[in-house]
Amino acid sequence: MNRARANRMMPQLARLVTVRDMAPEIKMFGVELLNGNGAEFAGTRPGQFAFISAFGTGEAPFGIASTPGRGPVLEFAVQRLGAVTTALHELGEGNMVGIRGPLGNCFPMKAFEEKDLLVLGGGVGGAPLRPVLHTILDNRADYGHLTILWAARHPSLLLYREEYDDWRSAASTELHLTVDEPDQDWDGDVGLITELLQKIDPSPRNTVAITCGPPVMIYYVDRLLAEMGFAPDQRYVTLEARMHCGLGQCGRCNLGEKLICVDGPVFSMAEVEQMRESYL
Amino acid sequence: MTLSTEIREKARELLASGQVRTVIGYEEGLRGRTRPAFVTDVDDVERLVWNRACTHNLTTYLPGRLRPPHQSNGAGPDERVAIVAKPCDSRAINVHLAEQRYTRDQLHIIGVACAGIVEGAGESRPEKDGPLQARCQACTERTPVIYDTLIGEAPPVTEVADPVGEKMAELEAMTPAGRMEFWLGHFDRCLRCYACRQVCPACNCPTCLYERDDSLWTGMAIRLQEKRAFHLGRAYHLAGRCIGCDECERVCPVNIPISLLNRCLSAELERSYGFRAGEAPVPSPVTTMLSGEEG
Amino acid sequence: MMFEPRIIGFLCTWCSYTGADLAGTSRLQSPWNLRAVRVPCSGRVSPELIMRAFDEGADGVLVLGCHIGECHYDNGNHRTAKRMPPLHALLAFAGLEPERLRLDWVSASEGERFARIVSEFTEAVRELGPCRWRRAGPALPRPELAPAPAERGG
Amino acid sequence: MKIISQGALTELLDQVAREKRLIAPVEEAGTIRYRPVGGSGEIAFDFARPLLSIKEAFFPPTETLLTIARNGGQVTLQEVMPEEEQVIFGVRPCDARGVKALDAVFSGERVPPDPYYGRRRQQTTLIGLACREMGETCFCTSVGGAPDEAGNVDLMLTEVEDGYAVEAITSRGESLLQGMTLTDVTGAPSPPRLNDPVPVPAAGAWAEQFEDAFWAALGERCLSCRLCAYVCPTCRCFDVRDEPLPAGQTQPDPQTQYLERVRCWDSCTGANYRRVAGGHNPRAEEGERLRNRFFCKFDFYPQQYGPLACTGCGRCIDVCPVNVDVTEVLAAVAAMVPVKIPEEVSA
Repeated sequence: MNRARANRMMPQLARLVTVRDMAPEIKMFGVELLNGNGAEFAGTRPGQFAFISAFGTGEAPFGIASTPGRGPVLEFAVQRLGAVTTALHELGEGNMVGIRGPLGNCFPMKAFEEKDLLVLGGGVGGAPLRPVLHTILDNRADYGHLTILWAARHPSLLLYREEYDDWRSAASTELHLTVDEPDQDWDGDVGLITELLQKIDPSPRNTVAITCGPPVMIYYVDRLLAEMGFAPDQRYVTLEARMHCGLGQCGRCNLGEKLICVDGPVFSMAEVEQMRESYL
Repeated sequence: MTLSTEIREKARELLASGQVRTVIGYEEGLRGRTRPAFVTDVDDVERLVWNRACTHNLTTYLPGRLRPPHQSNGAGPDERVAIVAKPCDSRAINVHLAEQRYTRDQLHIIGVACAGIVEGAGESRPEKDGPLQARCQACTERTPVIYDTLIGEAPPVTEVADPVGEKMAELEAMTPAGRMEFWLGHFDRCLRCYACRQVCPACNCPTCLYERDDSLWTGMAIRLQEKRAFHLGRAYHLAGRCIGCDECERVCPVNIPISLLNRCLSAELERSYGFRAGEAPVPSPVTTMLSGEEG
Repeated sequence: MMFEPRIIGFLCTWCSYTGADLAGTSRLQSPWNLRAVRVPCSGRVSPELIMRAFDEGADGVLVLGCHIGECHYDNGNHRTAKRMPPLHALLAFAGLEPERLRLDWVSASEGERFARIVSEFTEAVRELGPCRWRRAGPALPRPELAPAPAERGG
Repeated sequence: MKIISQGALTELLDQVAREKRLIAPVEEAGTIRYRPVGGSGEIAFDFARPLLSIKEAFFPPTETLLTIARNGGQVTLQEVMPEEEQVIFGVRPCDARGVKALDAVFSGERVPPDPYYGRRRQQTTLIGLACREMGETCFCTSVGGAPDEAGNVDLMLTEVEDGYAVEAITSRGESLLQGMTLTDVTGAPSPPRLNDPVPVPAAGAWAEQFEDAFWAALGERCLSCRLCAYVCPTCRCFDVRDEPLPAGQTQPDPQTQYLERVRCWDSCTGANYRRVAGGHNPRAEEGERLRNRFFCKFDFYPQQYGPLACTGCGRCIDVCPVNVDVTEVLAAVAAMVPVKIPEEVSA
């Protein structure tokens, strides 16, 4: 992890290098740390998150959607929903923000090697999974077959559409898209990601499933995966909750005795099933 | 038959006949403290009591539990509730009805003729026949203004004192600067714990103006300016709606005389509009239209 | 140096704001202390706005609307007329001199009345002196502003 | 034991008040609060237990983490670190134990330490004052404490007939005593009168009670105010937000907006504690929130950070408007799971 700076609540100053509309109410922010602090994020691993400060409003946690291997710029997908996200959406390229991180644990990519992988992303929940996909694609030989199920409520809400061709053309990789309600020129699957999962019906043998999306989607996808024979330790999720420190101090993000910000956000379902409190 | 047994019988009858699903009353808690009780089971009615320490205004639990008129389209179980109400509490029910928090038919009011609640009620081991609370010393109507069943008869009002009124006179005699320091001294101790707001039957906004995530009206800081804005703003929002049960002052851990703020506005409403909150299910004049002749 | 009160004026756009315009166009002298806030109707001025103005350091708040019966929205000024007395009572009770808050009616044709009310009110507040209502929080160290790379506009 | 006379103590306190910031129990509108005092004259010596614990001296209700200057896209930050030496007099053993529990979160090894809390802990000297007897709602002996426990302060005082028995626990305590005239007396202070202990189920034993209907029933009367967490010596939930600098602070340069990042107390019993942007609230019911509060104190916190997060001070019992009583909760959970009455409970 990065060197223990004295004050982990102090944000690092950073500049918005790219601000791009990805979908209605969702923007992609490319952030570069100033004063040479970029090194702190060199060790970022898939699944970690960071706090972005919209100075004047506050800070909020966002999954890091970029992979260190692919350049110094940190990318986040920010959906306009609350006070901080609304303030962030008003910022343009060149504006300064604050960054605190990288925080939390990460996906055990080492443990996934030689295994087949099933990645299920729902709406803006796809952003934290993107570094997982990039890591697999950049070291394709280390991993087995990759099945990507990507869902959204509407075709315009599907994230990273410009990367679908790279994903499809990668070796031994299949990409399936589904939307709740299609628009006129949608010819792919229609329906919930659980219906798509039943249709694809991947075998649980030597496979790890990774899910991220709205809590209700995680719940039903996970229940279906269990019925399909995926053992709890074959199913990974990344959870989110209201957070105010990301350092295990403010007590806000607890699920039972587990703190999502330090014990997570990535959990295997074996751990989640031990938690008495539900993430819903 | 003591008042307690009368209440228990009534509760048993209402629950057994299925007229109500819950009876909200008082029970004896630990350390001799009286506290709110929610009885749904017939053989639990023995828990219900009535004594001189039944200080809580139970009507504060009603808006969250009953359905407003525009939603009573029969969907979902009909949650009829019975509630034990003192005369001051019953006025809060009128305020709720005036503001359409719920429909009258969902409620069975067990009105209790009240002989006054003692100082120190709600604390450990209260003195059951000690001096009366300030609101009770000044109280003249000992019978609830609205009820379905009346328990006990109103004891005659012997002597009436008005400690709050005396304090008001004292304050009015001070200079504006003197009053400002008086209030800033009290507000400085406030913790912004919101016990005064949560205990108040008239305070039922979904998100309080002074607790918004975007700090639109007051910041989150527990500082003097924010505290005063909260207390004055809340007092104003209770103009013509506060029924003077003074529970806010009882629960305040730092003893801020909140009843004075409410009394200032209720006196003003009575002076300007001859309006007393809760007398009848009529909304506060401040929140309604000017009637024709008041040009 | 004479005390110059900071007056916040909530002017209803249909009557008082137009009246203020008229006062200006007919060269009527009225003190500059009034910071005018244009509102669609005096009914828009909620008590929280007025309390916030005093919290932020106003020495006086003037609310001007249409005369009763002339309101563009029929009853906006009725509501203001009903809200003001309780607010006056509460603020006075909390320690604010009542003369620092005033509600009055000015129609679009009464430029002269507008100028008179504003100067009357400004003098009344000037006489009361600075308003000690606002209580600043703790003094906090402020960051020295790094020299902005681009030269700031004039 | 060594005795310091009342006169010598007041003299010591006056001298401390001259050099550093002395915080001591002060009577205020019928309540006792820890407040900075100019001299020993303002101190209320015969107090039972102040309304708030000394937590507020280390983790204040409102704290500025940093100030922000924003000018167009340009931002500069300025860390705001507490800078004041302080001495706290009249620290009850339950409060001192509370600070020990907070140390596990803010200066522990399991999570990154908090420099603001750490700085204040460094700069503060604690003068403990033992209790002569346990109050109506006290149960410190049931959670490993004692009315005369001296371990967590720098200097411990225990009232005796002609003054206070004094015991320096740390070097700081010793330095306070330099040059003080102490008389040496044989014997020891009389032990305080104890209440009978309350059963406290061990951390691991709470798990099965999570789904019990007890919590929903308990939550029915809860008003979701924040009192129990604010008076608690060990509650440390907080909220962080940026806000304009307090009024009257703005810099003459109109182009620049000055703000502060504020950290404030919060309580898991508050209705919106877990509400996320968009409105979803995983803990919408009062019962769920109260359950989290008691589980955190006796089950989660010990597993996350080590110590029990309850010092048995009884403040939450006294202030709760509707008598949600932690000893009643403990007895109810104990009834659900067999537990031995703690004769000797490890710290």
